Amino acid sequence: MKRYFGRKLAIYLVTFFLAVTIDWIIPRFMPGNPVQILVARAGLKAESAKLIYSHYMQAFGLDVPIWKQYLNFWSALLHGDFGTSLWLFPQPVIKIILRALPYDIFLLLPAILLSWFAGNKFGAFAARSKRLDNTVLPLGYILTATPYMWLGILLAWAFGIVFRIFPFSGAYSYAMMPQLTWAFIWSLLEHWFLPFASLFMVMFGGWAIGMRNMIIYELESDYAHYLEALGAPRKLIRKYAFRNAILPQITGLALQLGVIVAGALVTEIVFNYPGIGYLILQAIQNHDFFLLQGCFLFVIIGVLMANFAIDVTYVLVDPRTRAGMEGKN
Amino acid sequence: MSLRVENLTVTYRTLRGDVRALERATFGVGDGEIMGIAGESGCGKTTLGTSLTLLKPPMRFVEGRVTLDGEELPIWDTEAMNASRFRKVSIIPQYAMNAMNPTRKIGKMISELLRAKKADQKTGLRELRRRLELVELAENVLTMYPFELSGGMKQRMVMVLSTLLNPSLLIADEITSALDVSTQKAVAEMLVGFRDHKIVKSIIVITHDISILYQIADSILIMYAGQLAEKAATDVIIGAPRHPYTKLLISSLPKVGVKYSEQRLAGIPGSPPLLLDPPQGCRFRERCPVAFDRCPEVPPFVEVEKGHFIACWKEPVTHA
Amino acid sequence: MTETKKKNEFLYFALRNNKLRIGMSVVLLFVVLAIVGPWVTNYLPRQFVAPGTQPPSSEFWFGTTTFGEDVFTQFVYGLQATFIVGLLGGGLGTLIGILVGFIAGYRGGLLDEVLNMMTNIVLVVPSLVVLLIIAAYLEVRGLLLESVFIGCFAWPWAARAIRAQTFSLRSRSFVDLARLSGMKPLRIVFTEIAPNMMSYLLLVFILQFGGAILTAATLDFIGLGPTKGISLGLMMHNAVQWGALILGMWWWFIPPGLAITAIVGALYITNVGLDEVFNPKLREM
Amino acid sequence: MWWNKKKFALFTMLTLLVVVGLVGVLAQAQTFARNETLYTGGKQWGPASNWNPLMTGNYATGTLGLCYETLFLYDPLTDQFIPWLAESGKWMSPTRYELKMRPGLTWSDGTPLTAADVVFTFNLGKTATLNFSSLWDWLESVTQVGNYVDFTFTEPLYQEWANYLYTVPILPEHIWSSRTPIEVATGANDKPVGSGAYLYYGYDQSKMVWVRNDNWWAIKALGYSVAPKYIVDLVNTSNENSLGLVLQGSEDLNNNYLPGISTLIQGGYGLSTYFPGPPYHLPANTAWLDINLQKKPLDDLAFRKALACAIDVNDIVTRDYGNMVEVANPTGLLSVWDKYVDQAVVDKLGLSYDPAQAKKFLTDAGYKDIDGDGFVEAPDGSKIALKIIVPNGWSDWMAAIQIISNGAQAVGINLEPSFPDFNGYLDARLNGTFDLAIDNQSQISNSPWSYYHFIFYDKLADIPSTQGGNYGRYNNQAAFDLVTQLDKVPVDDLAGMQAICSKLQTIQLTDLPIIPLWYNGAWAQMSNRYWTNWPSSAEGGDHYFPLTWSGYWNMTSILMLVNLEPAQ
Repeated sequence: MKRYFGRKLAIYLVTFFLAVTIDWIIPRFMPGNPVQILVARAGLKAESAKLIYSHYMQAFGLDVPIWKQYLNFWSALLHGDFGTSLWLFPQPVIKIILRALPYDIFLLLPAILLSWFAGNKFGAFAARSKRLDNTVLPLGYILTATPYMWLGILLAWAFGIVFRIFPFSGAYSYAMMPQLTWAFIWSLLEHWFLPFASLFMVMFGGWAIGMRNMIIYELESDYAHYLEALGAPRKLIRKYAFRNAILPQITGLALQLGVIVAGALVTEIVFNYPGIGYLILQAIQNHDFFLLQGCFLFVIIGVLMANFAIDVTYVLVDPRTRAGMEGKN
Repeated sequence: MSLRVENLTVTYRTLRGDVRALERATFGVGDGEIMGIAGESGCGKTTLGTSLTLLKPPMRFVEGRVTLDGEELPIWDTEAMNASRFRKVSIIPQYAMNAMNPTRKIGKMISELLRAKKADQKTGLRELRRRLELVELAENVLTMYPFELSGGMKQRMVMVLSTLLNPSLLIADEITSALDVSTQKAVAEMLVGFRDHKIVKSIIVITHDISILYQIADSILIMYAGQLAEKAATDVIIGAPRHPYTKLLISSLPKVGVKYSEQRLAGIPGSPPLLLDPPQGCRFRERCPVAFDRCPEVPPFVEVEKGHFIACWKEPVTHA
Repeated sequence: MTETKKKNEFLYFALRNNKLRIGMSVVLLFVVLAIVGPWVTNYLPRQFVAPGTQPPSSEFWFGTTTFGEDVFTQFVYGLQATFIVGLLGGGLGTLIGILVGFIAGYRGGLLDEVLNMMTNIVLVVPSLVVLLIIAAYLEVRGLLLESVFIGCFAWPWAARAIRAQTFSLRSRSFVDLARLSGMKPLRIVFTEIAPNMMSYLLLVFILQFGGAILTAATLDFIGLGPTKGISLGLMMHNAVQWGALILGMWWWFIPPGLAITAIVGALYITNVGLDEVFNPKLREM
Repeated sequence: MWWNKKKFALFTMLTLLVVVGLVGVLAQAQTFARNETLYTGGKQWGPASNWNPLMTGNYATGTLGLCYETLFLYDPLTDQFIPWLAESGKWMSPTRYELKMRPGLTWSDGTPLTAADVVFTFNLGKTATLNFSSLWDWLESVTQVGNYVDFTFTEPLYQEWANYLYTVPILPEHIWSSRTPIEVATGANDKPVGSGAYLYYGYDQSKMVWVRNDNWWAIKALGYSVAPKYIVDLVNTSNENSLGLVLQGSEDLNNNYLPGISTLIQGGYGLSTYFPGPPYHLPANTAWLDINLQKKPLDDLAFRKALACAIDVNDIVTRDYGNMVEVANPTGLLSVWDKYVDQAVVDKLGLSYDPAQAKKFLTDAGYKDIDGDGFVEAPDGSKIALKIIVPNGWSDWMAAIQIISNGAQAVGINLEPSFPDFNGYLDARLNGTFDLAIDNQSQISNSPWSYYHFIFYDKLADIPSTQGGNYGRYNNQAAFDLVTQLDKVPVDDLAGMQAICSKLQTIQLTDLPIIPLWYNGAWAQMSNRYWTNWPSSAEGGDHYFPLTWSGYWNMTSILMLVNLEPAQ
């Protein structure tokens, strides 16, 4: 047990370390100077620009040797300091990200979990009859093959513009400031629905397919045959097959996380949903290296934590891994 | 006669056409009889076993009649058979090693199975404990997962499970092939034990290994290429076989206990016919040393002496 | 069964597998469109050829953009880009996957440990975000570069799967034989193991192909695709950029997305079909 | 059983999340009544992040103009200085400027706004690095004399000074005096205390909200009152979104470049622009072609002339912009500076689209196609392959340079469009590694000096850090001196200015360091659904700039608010 998790943790730590390093390296060794951009946007008089340029250079600690910058970067990180945003100067990156984070949780967790449960249930259901299978299978494949943004665009167009059922931009009405009132909560949900739906649908397809294939394999396995030979009702056999097929689906969830993040990113862009994905786009368009770094780190941390959570769940639900590990220590 | 099989013909559906794996099999198994079925791999013995328990696509039921204890088994109807499976007919499959759901505690699985079969839980589980002793398994295996058991333990566990509802017929398919010699013996004797304790009426033992049958079987049925060749009491088959194939089979055994299927039949030139479209008549005839012009007709499986059946035109009785 | 027999058998089932038939024909349809298209249209993708915002007509089959570019032209050129990325990105991804998988799976030991670690790391990192960051700092981005980057981050799962396969094949008798006959490990891998995994590798490649297309589309949509030329993702990007939804210019954003969905979906279905062909257990009788 | 546990966990999770989501954004309750709220958009490309009027171009919409104010307003359309916080100001001697403050001014916290605050503000430029710090190179002292402020100069730069009069925000001493120079220069200054017509209300990711200041000094002093109770400035998320908001009338004033607006104005969306027809918008700045004079063959005048004649700006205006912009005068001076254009010079030296002429320039200078690839080679036989760059994604400009390179290729110049990322574009320009680039960095102002100061920026070495302009590295001391001279001409000496401008134009048109192309518009789409009486070119209409961009409130946009009326 210990060994297993120790191993996993090691991997995650190394990953984190590398990620942070990459994250730090890229902006510094790529062309273009953030401060130039900041000054460029300020539209200053030439005479003053020169002074302000050097002022910013040290304000962002870009005037010290590279290796020192790297160390500073780490020590700052460990103090929860992600630097200052260029795009939203002079706000601290961490503040901007924390403001966006709730929206991501609010959007992603339900989308991921619900699609996972629903998809698995549905896939198992589909595996029952040939007819169902033939209708569901193509549908599922089409859904998984749909680019997140395209589905988003279609939904926004259909329900936001053509039928005008749902708003398709922002997290709540422009006419409101955040507040604990039913009107506001309703507005939140209204704006939440379309992005949620497009994420949900694409993922749903994937899980349904996955489960369907898994079940088919399971129903072909020996224990299934044996139960049949003992005249066990299909219900029981399916139950077992489903339980066993779920396990790989849990690992699948871990493997999918990266893709899901990407999906969330573009979905937020399509719907101007103020999560981290949307921040990333803004950071890119406004060349806010520091914000971009911050977002990337948050995504990494999120993904790593999710992975670890999944590892734990897996161990909890699959007796084999558990026993295997007890054997180890 | 507890089991009666008449003209049972079963084929395998493939895109290339039907494989005639079992041809008009007719035989019986008496109360308390342990009958072995032997033959080269692909001779149809497993097909016979499965068609008696779980006959489903790609297997196809062509014709025939199976009665057990006087009443007919609807083996052609996968659903209707469910009632009889486990209760009347049960099987210990070849793959006993991984016949149990890997992610379920064994005890839990069994009770779930019993509940699903609407069998009485209490007595069922009490019986289960008793039988575990019988096969020398500690009771705590019920709280274990299959992968925590050794091969032999799994094997025995499956034996207990398959016979839990006292089926009148038990089919044991290659149960020993996966085990080492010492356990083989033990497992084989347990089979006999089942019979002696009246847990099961009669047993069909399908195997490669005639030596096992020599130990436990009352009678042996020899099959070749989907057809029945010869059936007789064990000592007769070993001592005085009459069907040319049986003769070659037995003689080609250097000594009892060798699984002949591993070596090509030294004495017999050629190899078994493909069953996609088998030759007319006796399927052994190309390889048969004594084949003659009558052989292209299918020889009937007739009783030449009490309890001794043979399908061969060389037998005087068949001429009559 | 002998090799040739097997091959015939695969062909035999392949021709009778509906999933395979449908999938392949859809993909081929678009391939043909991508090849023929540029000859059919007499404009360039970024050329201003007409008054803007024209709905589909006999002259402009897919209408025109706000700036009066011909959508059909962009579409067919975009298809080309899509297939190129799929081929290069997917190919590279598969290649790396194969190398890592084979080496890790065959050599085992420390090398395996290291490669495994590597795989897990790249697996965990949300590749798209890394791609974004890299792309964000490149002044000029080309199709080739994009494909390479995509390939460099797509391989891990392939490597994992192939490693597992190699592992199981390694212990097979014919491999032992080769080893005993003193064959060099690399040769064993490529003469003994690889051929026995061809079908599997093909499946991997197809999935990588589809994956690369989706990733590229995402990058392009965010506006970090090639700074030159056109692609389906970029078309959607522009459509959204310039208010195609509000202005109801459906002809601008429907075709590109539809094409991607169709191609990738078809690839997946082809994949299932092939799986059934190679894997008798799944064949329908 | 983990199954059901998980299900349960999921739902508790969800409920929990809703709460978290709310707590994460918790604040006071309120919705804005539509009929008393003005929705604007187009300046802010991200949530408001600072309210420091000294951080030019970076502060939240209206920080300077709605909240903080300047001494004067400047009206480019009439070239008038409108007294604002100052009641009047005049040059008492060539080196002494006297300012008379308006009586009865107050800050939004009630403290009176006096000459002392003005003195304090200008002195800040000494201690902190601010946009007007360089003022102190030639300003000697600022002193308060009762209600007056005295500025004494070592060497007055009249043009620049006039510019400061309407660009320097006056800050409350009692709040800012306690701040460190760094804070002053780069502090966020949230909850700003100003003197203007609006007060800080709040902001979130999608908007900045100002609420009317009912004790605004101008109500009594000038009888002005601003109609909208709230001004909600929406963050630009995408053109898609802006366009949607404008067409649905949920955004009243939008200052984005929205392609195809010309068709939408007739589209019955109740939209209007400053001009009812082309060019629809007032000009805000000039887009010209930067030419890197350090590179061959661009250093050759003849080649540049050929280039100038090869560009069909009309085509860009009509096809790319749908007539939303106008062709620039060869001098590049905005129409508000017409009086400084020496037409004689322009007629004599000005070049316009003329492919034949372009070819002639080339052949005369010895450029001809040797290898028959359709493109000319340099006289020394070397191949010519040039790139023209604009930032990737700036679609209107991308379209423009395509048209430009088509034109160039038509006369045999091998010119390819290229769309580097904004970084690359900026970098290439600052470090002079580009061939050709579009540039429009010099905004409208009170004096053509600012324009010439930009295109003839003289500190070539400092360009990368100062971004002062002249990215083509044009080096001509004569021109530089003229610009400095121009700066020293008193604002009221029109003749003097014209004389120098004419010289500068002669140099510019003979040397062609840049090629002016078109005037970028002061993009403004106005919806009449909830608010009317927008600025317009109509007789008797308000001739103001309808812009929320930084630096325009104090160029009459604030007056637009004064005259706005709610629609019935």
